[in-house]
Amino acid sequence: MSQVTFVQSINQALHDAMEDDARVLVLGEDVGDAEGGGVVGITKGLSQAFGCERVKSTPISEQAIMGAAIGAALKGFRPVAEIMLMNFTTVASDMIVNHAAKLRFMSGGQTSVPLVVRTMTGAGVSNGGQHSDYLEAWYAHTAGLKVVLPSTPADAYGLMRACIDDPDPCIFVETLPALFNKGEAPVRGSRVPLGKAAVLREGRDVSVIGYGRIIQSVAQLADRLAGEGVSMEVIDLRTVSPFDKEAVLASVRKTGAAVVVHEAVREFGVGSEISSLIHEEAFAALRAPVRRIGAKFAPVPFSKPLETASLPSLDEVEAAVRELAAVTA
Amino acid sequence: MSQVTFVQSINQALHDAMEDDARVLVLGEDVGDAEGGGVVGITKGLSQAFGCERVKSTPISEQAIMGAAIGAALKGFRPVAEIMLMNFTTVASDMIVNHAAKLRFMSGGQTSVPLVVRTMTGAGVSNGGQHSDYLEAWYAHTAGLKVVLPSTPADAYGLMRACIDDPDPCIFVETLPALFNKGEAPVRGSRVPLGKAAVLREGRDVSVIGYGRIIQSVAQLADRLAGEGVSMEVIDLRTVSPFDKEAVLASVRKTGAAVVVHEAVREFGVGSEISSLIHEEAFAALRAPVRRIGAKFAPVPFSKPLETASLPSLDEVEAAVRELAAVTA
Amino acid sequence: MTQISDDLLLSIFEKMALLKQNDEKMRASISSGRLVMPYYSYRGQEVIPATISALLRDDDTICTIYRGTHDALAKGCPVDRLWAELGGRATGTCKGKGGPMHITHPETGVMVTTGIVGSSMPIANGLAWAAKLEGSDAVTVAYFGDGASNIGAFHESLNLASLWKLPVLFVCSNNLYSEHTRFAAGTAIDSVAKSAAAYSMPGVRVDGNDVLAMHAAAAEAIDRARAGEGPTLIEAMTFRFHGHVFGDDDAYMGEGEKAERMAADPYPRFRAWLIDEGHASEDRLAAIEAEQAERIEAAIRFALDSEFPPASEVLTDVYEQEMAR
Amino acid sequence: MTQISDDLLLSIFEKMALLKQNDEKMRASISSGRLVMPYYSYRGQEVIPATISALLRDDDTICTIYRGTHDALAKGCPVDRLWAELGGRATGTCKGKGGPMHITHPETGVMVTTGIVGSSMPIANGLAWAAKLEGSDAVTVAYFGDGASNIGAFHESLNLASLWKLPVLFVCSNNLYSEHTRFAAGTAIDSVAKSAAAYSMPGVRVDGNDVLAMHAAAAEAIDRARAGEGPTLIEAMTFRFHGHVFGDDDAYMGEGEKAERMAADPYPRFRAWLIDEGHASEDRLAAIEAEQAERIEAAIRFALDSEFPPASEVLTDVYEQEMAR
Ligand SMILES: Cc1ncc(C[n+]2csc(CCOP(=O)(O)OP(=O)(O)O)c2C)c(N)n1
Ligand SMILES: Cc1ncc(C[n+]2csc(CCOP(=O)(O)OP(=O)(O)O)c2C)c(N)n1
Ligand SMILES: [Mg+2]
Ligand SMILES: [Mg+2]
Repeated sequence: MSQVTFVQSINQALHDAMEDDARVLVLGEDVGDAEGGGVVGITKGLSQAFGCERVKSTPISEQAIMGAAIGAALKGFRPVAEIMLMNFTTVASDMIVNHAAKLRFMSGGQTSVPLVVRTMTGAGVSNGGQHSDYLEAWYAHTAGLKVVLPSTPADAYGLMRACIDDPDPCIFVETLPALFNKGEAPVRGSRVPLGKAAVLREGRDVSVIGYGRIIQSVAQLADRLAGEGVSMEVIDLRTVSPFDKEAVLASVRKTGAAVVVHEAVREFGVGSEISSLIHEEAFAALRAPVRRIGAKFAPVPFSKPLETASLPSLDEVEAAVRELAAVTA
Repeated sequence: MSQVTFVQSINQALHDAMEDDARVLVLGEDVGDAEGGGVVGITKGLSQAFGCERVKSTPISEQAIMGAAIGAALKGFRPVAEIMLMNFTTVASDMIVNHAAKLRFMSGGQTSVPLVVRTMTGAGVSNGGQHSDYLEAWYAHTAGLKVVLPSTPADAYGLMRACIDDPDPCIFVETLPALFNKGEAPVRGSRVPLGKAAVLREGRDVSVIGYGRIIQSVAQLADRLAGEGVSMEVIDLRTVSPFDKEAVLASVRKTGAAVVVHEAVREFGVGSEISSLIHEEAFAALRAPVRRIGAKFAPVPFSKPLETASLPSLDEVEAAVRELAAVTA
Repeated sequence: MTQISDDLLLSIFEKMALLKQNDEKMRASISSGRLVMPYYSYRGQEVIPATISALLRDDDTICTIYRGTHDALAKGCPVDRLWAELGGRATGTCKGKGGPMHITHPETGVMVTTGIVGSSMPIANGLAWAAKLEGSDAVTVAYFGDGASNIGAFHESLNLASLWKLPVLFVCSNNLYSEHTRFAAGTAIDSVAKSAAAYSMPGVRVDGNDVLAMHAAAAEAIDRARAGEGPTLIEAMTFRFHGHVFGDDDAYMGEGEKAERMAADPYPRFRAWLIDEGHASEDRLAAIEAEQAERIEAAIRFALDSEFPPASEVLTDVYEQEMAR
Repeated sequence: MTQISDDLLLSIFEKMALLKQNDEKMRASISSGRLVMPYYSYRGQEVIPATISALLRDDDTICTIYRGTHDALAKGCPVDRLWAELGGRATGTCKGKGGPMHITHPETGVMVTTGIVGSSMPIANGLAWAAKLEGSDAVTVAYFGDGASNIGAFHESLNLASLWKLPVLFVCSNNLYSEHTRFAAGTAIDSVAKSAAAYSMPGVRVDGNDVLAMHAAAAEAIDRARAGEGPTLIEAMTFRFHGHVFGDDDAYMGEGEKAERMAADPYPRFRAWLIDEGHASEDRLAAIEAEQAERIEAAIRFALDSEFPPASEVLTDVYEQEMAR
């Protein structure tokens, strides 16, 4: 199988979607080829291939970007709007939360907003406090939105295609520090269904549930610990909202123990929802309480040792897994 | 004891704070007396008493309002900035989340932002989808902020005074549909410490943990069920972040069962954090998993029967409490 | 202004008659407890959407605000569905889910009504962009107030519309107040229209209570937009007769100011002018008014006879497919 | 421009020498791997903060942006603490927690450096409001770029500053690009300064690479602000020599454009002018440059000799009092 980066697979997904459906549009800061095709090149070649009316570079005006996308979506277009970094969604969150998410409901189902917000984020590249936050918990708490966070280039392709197909607004979160990581190339036209998790490793003793870059590292940890007789089941949610309850519960009912992990701040994070749900629905099956692992409750620091310390570590995951594996019913 | 409304007690808190400390400022849309002293009158009389330099009506410019508050706070003032409704914080969330919350940390502790954001919200008065959301889970997920949500006029006074005293940015959430409800009058100068819960009712069988208007109704429910031999402990968190873990855990260790309730949407809400924590820290004490009760996962509807159906009900709380009380260890 | 045909004048009058009486009935219904809602009366501002809408086609679209019930009605939103909506009934435009701040009726081009100040403008741009992409010459009207001109979204939207030459009319109803704040207390410039220069966009201030002036400005802006020449900012000077939200205390207004403005009510003024200038007879206008009154009565009956939506509707229309939760 | 004393000219030159060499060292340090950070080089834009800061007092404050290392240095932020910060050291201005996009040094008035486009302006207003409340005549400078003039916060901030007559200088460094987008592709008006009219505020476009022009504009704006006459918008035309972020591909720029601009480097131009006009000797300037070079070398040594902060620092400074979690 050939290997591609996230940049390539997302670019390919946008390209294929625009080719397959003339209603697909792309807009955002610097997305056109005259402006370099995006700051990391994800939209490269699109304006050349599909013209500057369908691929529009915008001013630095996130509210106007989201508004243009919402309006076009209301008329049946399928805009993919880039808000460069996830922290910048805060200047457009009225548009996202009060409008994109709610117009279907508030209109009694007369209108819909089939747009995709593409945004990047993630600590680890010394960008500091205002360029690194994972805010998926906010958008997951917002009824009307769907939130995806792919962990492989192929999933990124398939999820992007599914988000573009979807009749409702989706937030597509790209992991900035992983964008040039490689993985298996996607199959043209493939879709990864929204709301469906992937079981990355099957196991018996402990379920680790998460998403994004870190869940891939967890899968490698599983391989390592398997050699020591600790059997981990690793579940990549892929979609954060709605997340795949069935997959999560089935796994936990089997293993009787779970760790939830993400790179967002732990407190009031997505892990809290998953942990609560597991307890509510699979209490009797649990040998021990669900553990949550996430980033430290602090802004992301610049200095390398601090930035590293702020992130959830594989050591924490390993320690939690070992402890849980050791608990007997 | 004399009775006052929330409007009166918060007005009194602002008045007393401005009188006690010349650094306290008030700003926001229509807050001056020439503009009626606030849309519901919470800032009435303040500009008359303290002048239009310390009490400033602003244009409809939430980013500018928050920016002015942040800048003044950086210089040691104690601004209380009104963002009229909580949904409108979305147009100022960059200022709140990327700046107010982070400047202390990103400056390595050199600067601080001792401001208070006053904002109202709540379903039940037919305001519909864009004027009713409780977004405290977002702000609780943001390191650097504190979030309070008082359930009585006296607590509102004491928490407002504590927020104004506090060296860090606080979000003070007022329950719009309850603003004219009455309660015991506060004592001038009293403070309710941030991060400290109130035990509204002591009980043995089930702990109900929540905040805001609904936790007061739950306290009445406790009185009713006490007559039937169901003993509820009712905990009003008052501060959502940081919330009073010790009080929560002590109660659950005693009762062995808990229900968490709030008016915000249930999914990915504050209740998820509390539920997760209880399981993590008091698993062995639990007879059954923690229940979460919140608003339906939907925008707030306008039509009265739907609006009512979207809110968490006391019946749900009662049912959950009865079920949990019936579970034996 | 000899260019306006009598037909057009009468269609504007018809809309104004509908709007004025509709507002009166709504206020009465609130006072009587028949309707329970926050209501932002537009009384006094009818000329603006009545005149603009008389120049619009069905495929033209609008985005408006909480005060924009008149904008929706003028554009063609059915009165009965509107009343049902405000009554919270399942037969409402939005099945009762939206309410007064979120009237939507895509068939007649009422695409968005928003309760967030400034938010009609960015979305209007998107609707106009869609028309451009479709090769249609449809236009979009973004209605908003004077206070909204101070919020960031105004700036971003006008800049983008100008850059992209979008077929949008930015229509600012300057009623001199935003909630309780005077225009001059919130806006550093003395005319919203002047801001247009900051976006290389034509900007015009007109008497929004004068049909002829409003017509001239709107017609020119619509022509420009249809011809692909881009957006226009229109500042229509007007006044809201019943304060910010119906029932609130308007002590912040000068006594004299309000009385003076109400005495200059644009409705009887236009009505008298139509007769004086020989465009229509008193009988004709009275007949139009009676027709509109009957439409409204029928709408109220329709609304009151309709059922409330079942509680299960809380969880539909959140997504196209209901989610398992 | 005979009003500028030689002392002032030399103090401007001194700042420019510091800034220019500092940028060179930073780029070299990144290329060599000694510093690891996203770096937004300001090379080519030194005249603006050097000239403005030469007119500012210690109690005047600034808010600047990710590209604003020069603004901070010019205002007096110590070079050694800055290098330590960019090296992520505990001795950095922000204990290494902020990094290049968040330089802060309140003692010299560097109150906020932000990475969010447009956000320097609203906070600058608050600092200026504080000065007013304190009865001081201190002023605040909000630095930002041409691209930032398109975001909502710009509009809200200028309007509020004008209404409240705040002592603020809004200084837009128009370097013709925002990231990879040309000024004209993002902004519908041909000059940011012209927008000032929309806020009843004086607006002036100046050659930001010309010390004399820059001085005249800044001096007037500062005088106005100190006298309580309110804010000024200054659009300083300039160019960034090293693209948006150091190391990125600048294919979006015309080859010729960049070469031409770099040939007009304001640093050697000002240096030559000082000598030609007899304000300073070559030796004097060379001595100043050498001094600055030595300061920078010392700063680098200081930074490299400093410790990284302990991991426990992740949880301090989140609140004044660490929270039990
Ligand atoms: C972003 C935001 N801020 C504040 C409000 C509260 N609010 C509702 S209407 C209004 C006044 C708007 O005035 P204007 O734009 O002049 O329109 P008018 O009501 O006069 O028609 C305000 C401040 C809001 N809805 N949205
Ligand atoms: C709200 C927001 N949107 C987008 C960005 C990404 N971004 C960083 S710098 C920049 C360009 C800013 O251009 P300009 O204001 O001209 O300043 P310059 O970089 O040229 O100094 C952009 C788009 C951001 N930091 N913040
Ligand atoms: Mg108004
Ligand atoms: Mg620039």
